[in-house]
Amino acid sequence: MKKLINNPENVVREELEGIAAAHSDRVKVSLDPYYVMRADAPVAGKVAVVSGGGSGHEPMHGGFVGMGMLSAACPGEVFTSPTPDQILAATKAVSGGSGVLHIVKNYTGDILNFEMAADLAKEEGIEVEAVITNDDVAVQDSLYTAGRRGVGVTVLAEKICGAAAEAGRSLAEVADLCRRVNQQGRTMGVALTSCTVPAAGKPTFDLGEDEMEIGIGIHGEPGRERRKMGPADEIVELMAAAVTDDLPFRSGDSVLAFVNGMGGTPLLELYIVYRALDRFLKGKGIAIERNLIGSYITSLEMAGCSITLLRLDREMTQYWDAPVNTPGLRWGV
Amino acid sequence: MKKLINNPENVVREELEGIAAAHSDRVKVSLDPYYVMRADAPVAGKVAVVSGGGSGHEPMHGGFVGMGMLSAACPGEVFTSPTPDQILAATKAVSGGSGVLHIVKNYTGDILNFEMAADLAKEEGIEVEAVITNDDVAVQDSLYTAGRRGVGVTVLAEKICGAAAEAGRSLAEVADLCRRVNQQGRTMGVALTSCTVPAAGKPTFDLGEDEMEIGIGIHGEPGRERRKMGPADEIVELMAAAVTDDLPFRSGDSVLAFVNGMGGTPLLELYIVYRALDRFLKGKGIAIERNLIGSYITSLEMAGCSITLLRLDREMTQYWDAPVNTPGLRWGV
Amino acid sequence: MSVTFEQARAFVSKFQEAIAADKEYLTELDSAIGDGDHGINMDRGMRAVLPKVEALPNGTVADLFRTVAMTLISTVGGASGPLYGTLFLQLGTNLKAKESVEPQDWSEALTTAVAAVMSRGRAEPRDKTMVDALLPASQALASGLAAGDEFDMALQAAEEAAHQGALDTIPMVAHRGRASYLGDRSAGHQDPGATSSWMLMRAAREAFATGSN
Amino acid sequence: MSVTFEQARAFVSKFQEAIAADKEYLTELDSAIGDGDHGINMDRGMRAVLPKVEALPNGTVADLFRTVAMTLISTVGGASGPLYGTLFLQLGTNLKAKESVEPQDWSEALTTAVAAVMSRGRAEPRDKTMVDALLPASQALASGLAAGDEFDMALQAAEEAAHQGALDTIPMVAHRGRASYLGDRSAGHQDPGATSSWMLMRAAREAFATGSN
Ligand SMILES: Nc1ncnc2c1ncn2[C@@H]1O[C@H](COP(=O)(O)OP(=O)(O)O)[C@@H](O)[C@H]1O
Ligand SMILES: Nc1ncnc2c1ncn2[C@@H]1O[C@H](COP(=O)(O)OP(=O)(O)O)[C@@H](O)[C@H]1O
Ligand SMILES: [Mg+2]
Ligand SMILES: [Mg+2]
Ligand SMILES: [Mg+2]
Ligand SMILES: [Mg+2]
Repeated sequence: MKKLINNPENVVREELEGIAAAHSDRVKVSLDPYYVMRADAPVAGKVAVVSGGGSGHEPMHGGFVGMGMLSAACPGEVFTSPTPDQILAATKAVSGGSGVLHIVKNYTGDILNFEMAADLAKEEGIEVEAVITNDDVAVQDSLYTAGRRGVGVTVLAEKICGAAAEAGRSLAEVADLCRRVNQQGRTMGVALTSCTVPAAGKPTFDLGEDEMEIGIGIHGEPGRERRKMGPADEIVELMAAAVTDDLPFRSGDSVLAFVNGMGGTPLLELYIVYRALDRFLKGKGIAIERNLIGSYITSLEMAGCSITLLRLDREMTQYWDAPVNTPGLRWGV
Repeated sequence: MKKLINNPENVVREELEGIAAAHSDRVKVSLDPYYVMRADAPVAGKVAVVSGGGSGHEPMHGGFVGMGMLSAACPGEVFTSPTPDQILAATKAVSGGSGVLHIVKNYTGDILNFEMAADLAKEEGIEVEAVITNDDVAVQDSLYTAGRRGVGVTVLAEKICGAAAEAGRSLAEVADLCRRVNQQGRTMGVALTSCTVPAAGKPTFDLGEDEMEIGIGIHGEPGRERRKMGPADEIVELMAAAVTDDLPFRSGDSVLAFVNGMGGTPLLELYIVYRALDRFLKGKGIAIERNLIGSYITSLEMAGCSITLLRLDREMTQYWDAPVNTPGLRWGV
Repeated sequence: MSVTFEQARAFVSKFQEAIAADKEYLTELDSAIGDGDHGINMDRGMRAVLPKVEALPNGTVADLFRTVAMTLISTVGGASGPLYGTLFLQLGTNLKAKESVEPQDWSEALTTAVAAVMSRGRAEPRDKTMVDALLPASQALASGLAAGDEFDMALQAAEEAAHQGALDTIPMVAHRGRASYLGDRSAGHQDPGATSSWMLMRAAREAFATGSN
Repeated sequence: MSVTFEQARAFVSKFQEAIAADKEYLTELDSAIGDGDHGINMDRGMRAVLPKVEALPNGTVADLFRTVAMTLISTVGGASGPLYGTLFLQLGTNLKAKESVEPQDWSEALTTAVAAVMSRGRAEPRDKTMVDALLPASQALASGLAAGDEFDMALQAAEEAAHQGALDTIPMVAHRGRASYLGDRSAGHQDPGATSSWMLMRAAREAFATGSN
């Protein structure tokens, strides 16, 4: 394992210290317990939006804290959900009296810890709504399983709901919008290499030199199947078809297309992926209205990418375009 | 070699097609010869700023084309400088009648090709000034060698000079500013893993599991020496000391600190690096006035990072803060 | 014959030792069907628990388990943090009114605690989770005591049931937790949480059996 | 005895073949002290050159070399593109006025072309560049002809001088080009550009020597 770290046990703390040193103009960092919050929180009269999850997915979530996006983010250890006390402390710190939305990715750990925190926050008189994202089409959905994982849509939901909260919408409205974003979004990922959790010290899985893992999770969890590597256009077609078939997306739909790098894939390749996706969607009569291309929800140094499509409506587009000022995503200001 | 590409020979063309599909709101892409230009170029009465170099360093340079930064970028094949006809065509396309600044990284290939293009452009009546960036302290400077490589400072020079051009400054002024940025900036890089040039198909160099290359170039060129891996704090101290000793940077200086990922290093680690750099500079009485943290001048999927320090003056700071709207860097708009 | 405060403390520290010793093994199990952190998570939690439990003045077993619970909840994260946290919280709640903790008290507390874990995690038997080790263990303990077995023997039976339960997870297809994302591919691997739960039951046997401590 | 248009065309296509055959070898040399693309660059350029040269109607050697130059300049990039481009451009310029290209014309053209490469690249002998193969080759050609040697023999001497020149770069410390960034670490490796220049001189010998073509 080769990493620019000091001690595997301290990576999250030291990362947070780095964020604090770098972005004190926009965020405040709490080290006990860990969370990152907007420097100007609590914003009175506005809904606060809180998310969190294991570390190792940077810039998600800590990099999305700021005006127009998250009010606070709670980082757990690498790939491990945060604990209830973190989430409770962050929720209390950013609560502006108009309720707090928890955006939670559908992982047992995240759900259980956010649930415990929400119970405690409610006991303290804070109105909390939780919305679960579960957009990963790689996983079969079923009542009898933990269901689908929350992946790329989470980033889009955080942006769109953050803007709605900034615009003064109510907790019920922001939560409804979040559920709609989740319902209208689908994601599929592929890995070319494994990542290495610092504390584990060795790769989470092994892939042959000519293999890829289709349907990879953002923690290096295995996906649908292993396949021989192929040309980018074929891989994209496989991923994009899985995404469009699922909702399904139809001719005439307007979408936000999000091509996301897993951490170790150069931007050069992401544009080659975007090119193939653009062609694929054109062939289906689906119009890309907005796009986002880059490494936004990552798995440490894993090579690979994910494709997220979100069927846009006017409200989503309006909030997507609204100003945002976070270390990881910025426009309009 | 595992990459999300179709054919090693087509990576640059397909990347450009992806950029064209993604960012037609901001840039226009020429495929014959290859260049990316501002959608609104030529901007009459303003200096145009053109850069370029081998591909594989994305988002540099194509991702920095847009309002407030580059007027055009000329991508060569991966790690290979562009050819004079590309540079000439781009120069002519963006020339608004007030002269064109070429920002050229100090590599023999880049220099020779930009020189040939400048000669041809001048023959066609376009005023061209070229400024060479050579900020890499890893390389000993000498009259008897090709001198130092141009690396991280190039990104900062493109931003600052692009803003000065946008503000209507003259070619001589923008070129002077560019030279000043180059003189006041220094960079040092380190690699933990090699990159693989698609057409070569295998890693450019081999590093042992516990080795790093100190002073790596952005094309995988060897640096000062190989060393055993160490903790991030030590690596940063080594790099930062090489940078500060060189100019030298002194107590009381105000700097822009740029922590750059080489492509395969997660943001998590870059913040750990920034934390160490912040502490190191505080210890020397050097104030970080501005910062930039992320993968902006990359070497495909290489793991590692570089540290660039730029001694700021009022004019540089003002142009750094000015609005910029490119796919790779955006604020204020 | 009753479980003393010192035995409860020994139970916790033996569990900590077992986790520390098998941290990499648990992590490896989790790499196969999860995200490769179960050993790391539990080790981080139990290392945080240890000094807190050692610093406790002699008190009630219930207080000790509540301390374990709160520490696990605030240091482990992941799925196992709230689940083991819930287990110890319920053990504490159940034993709260007890002057002394008799074998039957321990057995009843464990049964209720396992039920709490199942309800928090919405897991049923054969979902390939820690429940597949915990539930047979608590049942073996209860039926052993009901049949008049010595506490030692019942503890031994509980440990064996937990061990067997962990092994039984191998062919199962996971329906809960991260492993469920694998669908059929989760079969053929032993569940990490069931494995750490077996270690928990082993630690209980070691700490509570006669002659120990 | 003079160099015909067809021989010039053969020279170019033999150079292309040599580069294609040793593309990986040249790239490997460049990986050691450069950025691992010299073979790729030259191969891309010469593959672009080939159809253009094959499509040329029978014309002057000068035109043919100018076509090679323009194609290399616009397809190779890197350091070698402008440098080999300059070489062929100067060969073309020098042979422009010639009705027929005699050995002496070729030798003089090569000498001027190598000087142009040196001035474009600001390289001196022993800087560990293509100049270290090209310059001895042009000198051997010139002095061979001056001593009255047959063209074949002079071409052979030029090739050998280029080969020796390429080998001589091994112990040198690079002062120009990418390899110079390595400082002393550039010693112990053969320069890729000098190696491709030797192939160029070999192609000239193969194409221009009597009986060939
Ligand atoms: N819903 C659940 N109910 C009971 N146990 C569960 C549940 N989900 C997961 N587990 C247990 O947790 C273990 C994984 O724990 P751990 O790896 O620490 O957490 P995470 O899955 O969040 O990384 C699984 O092996 C399983 O035994
Ligand atoms: N200034 C120079 N003068 C002459 N030859 C040079 C000079 N710089 C580089 N070269 C030659 O170019 C070769 C490298 O070519 P190539 O790898 O294609 O370009 P790049 O270095 O841009 O990747 C070197 O081996 C050397 O022979
Ligand atoms: Mg986990
Ligand atoms: Mg090159
Ligand atoms: Mg796990
Ligand atoms: Mg090269």
